[in-house]
Amino acid sequence: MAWFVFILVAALTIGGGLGVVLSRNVVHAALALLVSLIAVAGVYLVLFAEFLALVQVLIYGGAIIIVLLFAVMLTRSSDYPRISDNKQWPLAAVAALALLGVLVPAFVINNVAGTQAQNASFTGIGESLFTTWAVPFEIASLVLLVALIGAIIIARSGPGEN
Amino acid sequence: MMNDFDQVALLLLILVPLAGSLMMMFMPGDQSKESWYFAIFVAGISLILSLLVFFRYDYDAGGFQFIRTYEWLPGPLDINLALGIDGISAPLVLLNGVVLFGGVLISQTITHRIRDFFVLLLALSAGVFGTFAVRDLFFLFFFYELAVLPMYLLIGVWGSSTDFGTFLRTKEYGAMKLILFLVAGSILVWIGILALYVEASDNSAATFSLQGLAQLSESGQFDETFQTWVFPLFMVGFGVLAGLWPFHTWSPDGHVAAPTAVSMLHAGVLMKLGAYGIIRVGMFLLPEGAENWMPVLISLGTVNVLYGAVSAMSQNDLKYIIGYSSVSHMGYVLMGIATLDNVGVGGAVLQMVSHGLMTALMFLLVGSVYHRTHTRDITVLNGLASRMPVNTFFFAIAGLASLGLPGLSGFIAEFMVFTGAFRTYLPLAILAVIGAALTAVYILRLLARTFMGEADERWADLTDASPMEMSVGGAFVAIIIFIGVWPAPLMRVINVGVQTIPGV
Amino acid sequence: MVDLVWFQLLSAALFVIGLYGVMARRSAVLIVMSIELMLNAVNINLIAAASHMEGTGSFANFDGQLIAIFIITVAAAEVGLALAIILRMFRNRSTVNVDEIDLMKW
Amino acid sequence: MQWAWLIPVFCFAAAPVIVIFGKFLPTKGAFLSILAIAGGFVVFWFVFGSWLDADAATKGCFTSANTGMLSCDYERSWFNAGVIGAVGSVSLHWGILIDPLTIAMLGLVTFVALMVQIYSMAYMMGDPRFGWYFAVHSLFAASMLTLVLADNFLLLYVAWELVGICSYLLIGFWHERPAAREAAKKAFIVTRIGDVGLLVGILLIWRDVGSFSMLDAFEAVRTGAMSEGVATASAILLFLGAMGKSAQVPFHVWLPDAMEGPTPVSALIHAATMVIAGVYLVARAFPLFEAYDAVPLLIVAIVGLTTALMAATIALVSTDLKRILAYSTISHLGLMMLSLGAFGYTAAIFHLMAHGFSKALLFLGAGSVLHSTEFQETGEMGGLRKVMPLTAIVFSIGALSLGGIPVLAGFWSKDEILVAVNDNRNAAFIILTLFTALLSALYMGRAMFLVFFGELKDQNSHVHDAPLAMAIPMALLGVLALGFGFITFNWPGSFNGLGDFVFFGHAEEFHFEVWLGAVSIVLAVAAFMFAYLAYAKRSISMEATRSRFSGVLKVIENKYYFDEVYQWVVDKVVLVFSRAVAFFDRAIVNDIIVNGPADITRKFGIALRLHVTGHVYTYTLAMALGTVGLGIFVWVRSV
Repeated sequence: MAWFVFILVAALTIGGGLGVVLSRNVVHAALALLVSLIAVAGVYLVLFAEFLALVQVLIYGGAIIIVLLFAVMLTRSSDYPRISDNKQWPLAAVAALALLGVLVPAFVINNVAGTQAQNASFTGIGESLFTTWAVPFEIASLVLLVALIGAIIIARSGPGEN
Repeated sequence: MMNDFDQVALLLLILVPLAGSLMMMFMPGDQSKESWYFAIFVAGISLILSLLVFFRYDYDAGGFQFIRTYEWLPGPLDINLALGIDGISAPLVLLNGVVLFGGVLISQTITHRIRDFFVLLLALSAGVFGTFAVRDLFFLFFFYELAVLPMYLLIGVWGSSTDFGTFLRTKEYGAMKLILFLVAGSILVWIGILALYVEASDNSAATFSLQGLAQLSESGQFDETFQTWVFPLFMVGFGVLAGLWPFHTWSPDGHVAAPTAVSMLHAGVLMKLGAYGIIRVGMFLLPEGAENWMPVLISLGTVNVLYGAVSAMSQNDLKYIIGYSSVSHMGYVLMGIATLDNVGVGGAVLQMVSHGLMTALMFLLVGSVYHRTHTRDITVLNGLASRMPVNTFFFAIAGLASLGLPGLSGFIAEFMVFTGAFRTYLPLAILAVIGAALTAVYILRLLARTFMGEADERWADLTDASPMEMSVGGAFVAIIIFIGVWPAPLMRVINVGVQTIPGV
Repeated sequence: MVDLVWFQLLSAALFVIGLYGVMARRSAVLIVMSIELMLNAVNINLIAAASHMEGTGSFANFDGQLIAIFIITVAAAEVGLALAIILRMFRNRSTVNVDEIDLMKW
Repeated sequence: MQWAWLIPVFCFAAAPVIVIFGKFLPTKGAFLSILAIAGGFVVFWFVFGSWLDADAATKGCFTSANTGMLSCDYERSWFNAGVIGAVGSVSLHWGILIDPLTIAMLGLVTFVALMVQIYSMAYMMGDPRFGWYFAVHSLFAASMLTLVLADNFLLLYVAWELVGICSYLLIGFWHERPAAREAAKKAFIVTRIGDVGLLVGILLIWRDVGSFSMLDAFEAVRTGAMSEGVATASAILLFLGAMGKSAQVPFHVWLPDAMEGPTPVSALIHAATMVIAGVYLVARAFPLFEAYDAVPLLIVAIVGLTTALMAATIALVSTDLKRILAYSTISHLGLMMLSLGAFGYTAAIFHLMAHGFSKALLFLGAGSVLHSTEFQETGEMGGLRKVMPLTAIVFSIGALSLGGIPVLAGFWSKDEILVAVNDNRNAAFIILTLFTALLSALYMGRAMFLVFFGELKDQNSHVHDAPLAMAIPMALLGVLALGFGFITFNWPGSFNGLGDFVFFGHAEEFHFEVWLGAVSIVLAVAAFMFAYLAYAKRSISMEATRSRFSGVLKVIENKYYFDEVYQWVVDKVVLVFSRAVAFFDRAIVNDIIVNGPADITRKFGIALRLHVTGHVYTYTLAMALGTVGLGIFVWVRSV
């Protein structure tokens, strides 16, 4: 049963990814991204990381895709019907496949067979989040704050220019 | 009082020009003449110091004197500012004092940015004083660089570009080439120094001090093969500055572009740094290496002599002729060194001093001619004798000294080099004597073409040498004649210095 | 159960697709999307490894998931900033295509 | 005797004083230089006197084993190269050597220099650089005297060069004239080439003997310490130097051009003093030359003979009065070298002095002619004896003496040479020498008759005879040219002939070869008669003789094309070679070896710059490829 779910979710993720990368229309690409991210949440479920699946769906699904769509709207990318790849795409494809060629054997050769995934309780995560990982947590919040202020300043339309 | 002067003499000798140049940086204004007066004051002190140092050098005792060691970096590196002068560096220090004072005096004609000019000039001479007065390999290289680098700015900013029709020699080109050559040379030297240090550190006695390394080389620490591949590094590295044949092209181009005072210091003293380096580092520390490489050096020296003389014959620019003649005369120095013979090396050191004076005098006069006529092309200049009798007389003396007329210093030096060379490499010595005869051709061609003959109207209103130039020129001529007639006081010191070179 | 290696292959595939997207796409927005894909690929790999480790000791497989959380936060911040920059770019050069932005040319 | 070094020092001191304070002294310091040389002349007599009553016992004197003459040597150390006693160190000395040869030379140089300086007081009057002329004159006299007195080769070389420089300055005295400048430069460079031989010879001797002193060198030769190869090689090299200075065949081209200088200069330098330095050197280093089987002497004889013959022929055809005298000097120098080559040591010195006096006399006469008529071409002159009686008489005495007319000095010395050549060289030499004697009588007669006989041209009717200051020296020299010949005989009392005074090996008795003397008298008189008929009387038309030898004549007229050959060599070989080297230096060593690498680095830099395209995606691609590369690298290393 787990196999079946994994295959389904993996297919969805890969499909979504290809959709983002190959589609001619920007909006289709955004939707494909949504599909892929949700599928990734599925993968987390297969790995019994329920909390993460939740977080994934919440943040990526909810927030990031929306911001991306805003960006598409604000930059009027949708006016251009067909967006093609830049002139370097064959080379890019070759480089990507080369990287694949390097990664896959690396994983296959030294794989650690016979291990089982098991779940992790919510309480454990919460507890370690605020004990061992307290400092990074605070820093993460700081990062978010700085990023958002920065984004506002950069994107703010100054006086008299729009 | 006098013996504690000895203690501090050499340190003063280096610090006075250095401090002078630093202080001058804070002097007000660029156009004011104060910086020139201050520079004369500083150069005067360093001249007096170098005179005191030379005449207090006790030539009976010989060896290193005025020894003073200031600890700089103890521990494994063992680098310390070890000062000391021996028979070879004492006359060269005096030469630098004299040429510096002369150069500063006649730099009256520098108009723009006078202050910075003297800052660099004094820094350069501090470097030269340092190189001659130091017994430590690291500091020798340190001052060697200090002496070379200001040349770039001095030529680049205050130089002059000349268009020779078929090719153009801008001052930037001259300065850039000069610096690139010298830095390339010093890289080789640096590699050599490090090789020495590493080789010496086998038995944990690694040091940068010359005497330390000399003792090690005597005790056989540097074996034959090591010496044979390290010596050429020093020979070529220092040889570049001494105008060794294949690496000489920077010198004439540097002269053409340089202002008068810089040319005087460049040919007068800087080229001697290279030859001094070969003796002090090459021959002192690597006697066997020197032994094996000497045939190469002496043949290159002979090529220098003949090549310089022949190519000077067909030059049309005054400074090019003198530039190539310095290449030829440095050839004598290199030959003298290569003879590894008591008289030959003594002749080489004397030639360094006498050639320094001669060329400085010639550049001084060319500078004064250029300042008045704004051209150095001998096809255009003629008949200057009627307008500038004093200049002509001085130029004649300098020219005759350089072609080796007896009674002037050139002859004594060349004669000793020939004597030394005759004992070791006969055929090359005969070639060098022919080279000396060739020198007569281009010197007389120069004298006949530019100074003799009737002056055409363009040079009708030329004024003779200014009192400043006359006094400096007169002093140089007097020294040249004095050395020519009675070289004993100078030779006593040089002999003692040459005596200490192992393998001579 | 599904072995770890499959998850690693999945993340590798996703990562490569994202990389291709970054290199091949002309529009800056799509490049940002592709970067998201790459980040998610890393997350998959991380969590797969974490959850396949035997739960030994206190921090068993919590750390994997926590790091993933931090990656997600950074990704979010990154998207915010990236899009702000893209807006600015669009406003100045009225184009989003990366081909036409080459001020840093030699 | 020890104060002999005072002679040159007087003049050395006079020269700078005149240069510096010349303007303030009366006659611009000329009297000072004359005073100096006169002082030298006086000291010479003291030296001569003290040498006469010195013997082997007096301090510093010894009868030298080589020459057999009593010679005294005093020296002081100059400076030493290398600490004394260290291996290879050399100590150099100043030193003077007094022996009959030196005394003869001292007498000749001081006397002639004195005469010429008095003469030039009048001759150079009004010249803008009057003071400078006398300064260089006394410097020349001083260096010539040092050369004669020197006891070691180094001092000899020093004086040798100084003499060369003074002749350069004096020839180029009127340096406004381009011809004078070129002549001066030519003179210096040609003699300088000879000096190379001299210096190499000296150093060769030093290399073998270990010291520069002549006495040690001769000692080494006599005792056989110096190997034959070194002795002959250094002798030939020394002779090379002598050839440069004494204008022997290949190096003679500079002497005729040196006539550009003022005439008193030619009288002093190019007749009586400088040019004989070469002969003096060969005489002084005679032991070297005649050591082993005297091969160098044979070379000296051959070169001497060819020079004498060739110069005599050219003198016969040249038209410029001073050029005739110049070629006659070269010819007589050749004769002196020939006599030395034929072991005629005393004869050579005797001829040297006789020729010195008469040639100086001839030049001074030519000078007074030139001074009043302002041109040198013999064609312009004629019949001047009517307007310049004293010069005519004096000039003819000189001409007759050199022509070889009996009773006069030239005859005796030439006769001595003939005797020497006859004794030691084969028949060919004798015939050619007699032929040269005939030629010299011929051209001397031609010169004399062309200038002073024949009808007086109107344009030089206003000509006045020489003023007093010029007349006295000429008269004195005339007396000497007349009477000098008689010192060869052995007079009653202590002095028995020049042979007993200056000799090599053993004193030579004067003996007169009757048949040789008769033949030379007949030749001389016949030559003068022919010259009288051809040039004074114009009875023998010269055109006929000219046309018969036209081919030969053309060659001789162009001075055997030496000048053209040298000029071609200088222009084509030397200057082209130096331009080529200069071009090589600029084009190849500079532009290719030096600028080459610079250009390559610059081009390489440009190429590298292209990868910065400005597009984001190229950079990401680069990053991707980098990662792939890294991956492969790690993978390869790990396997």
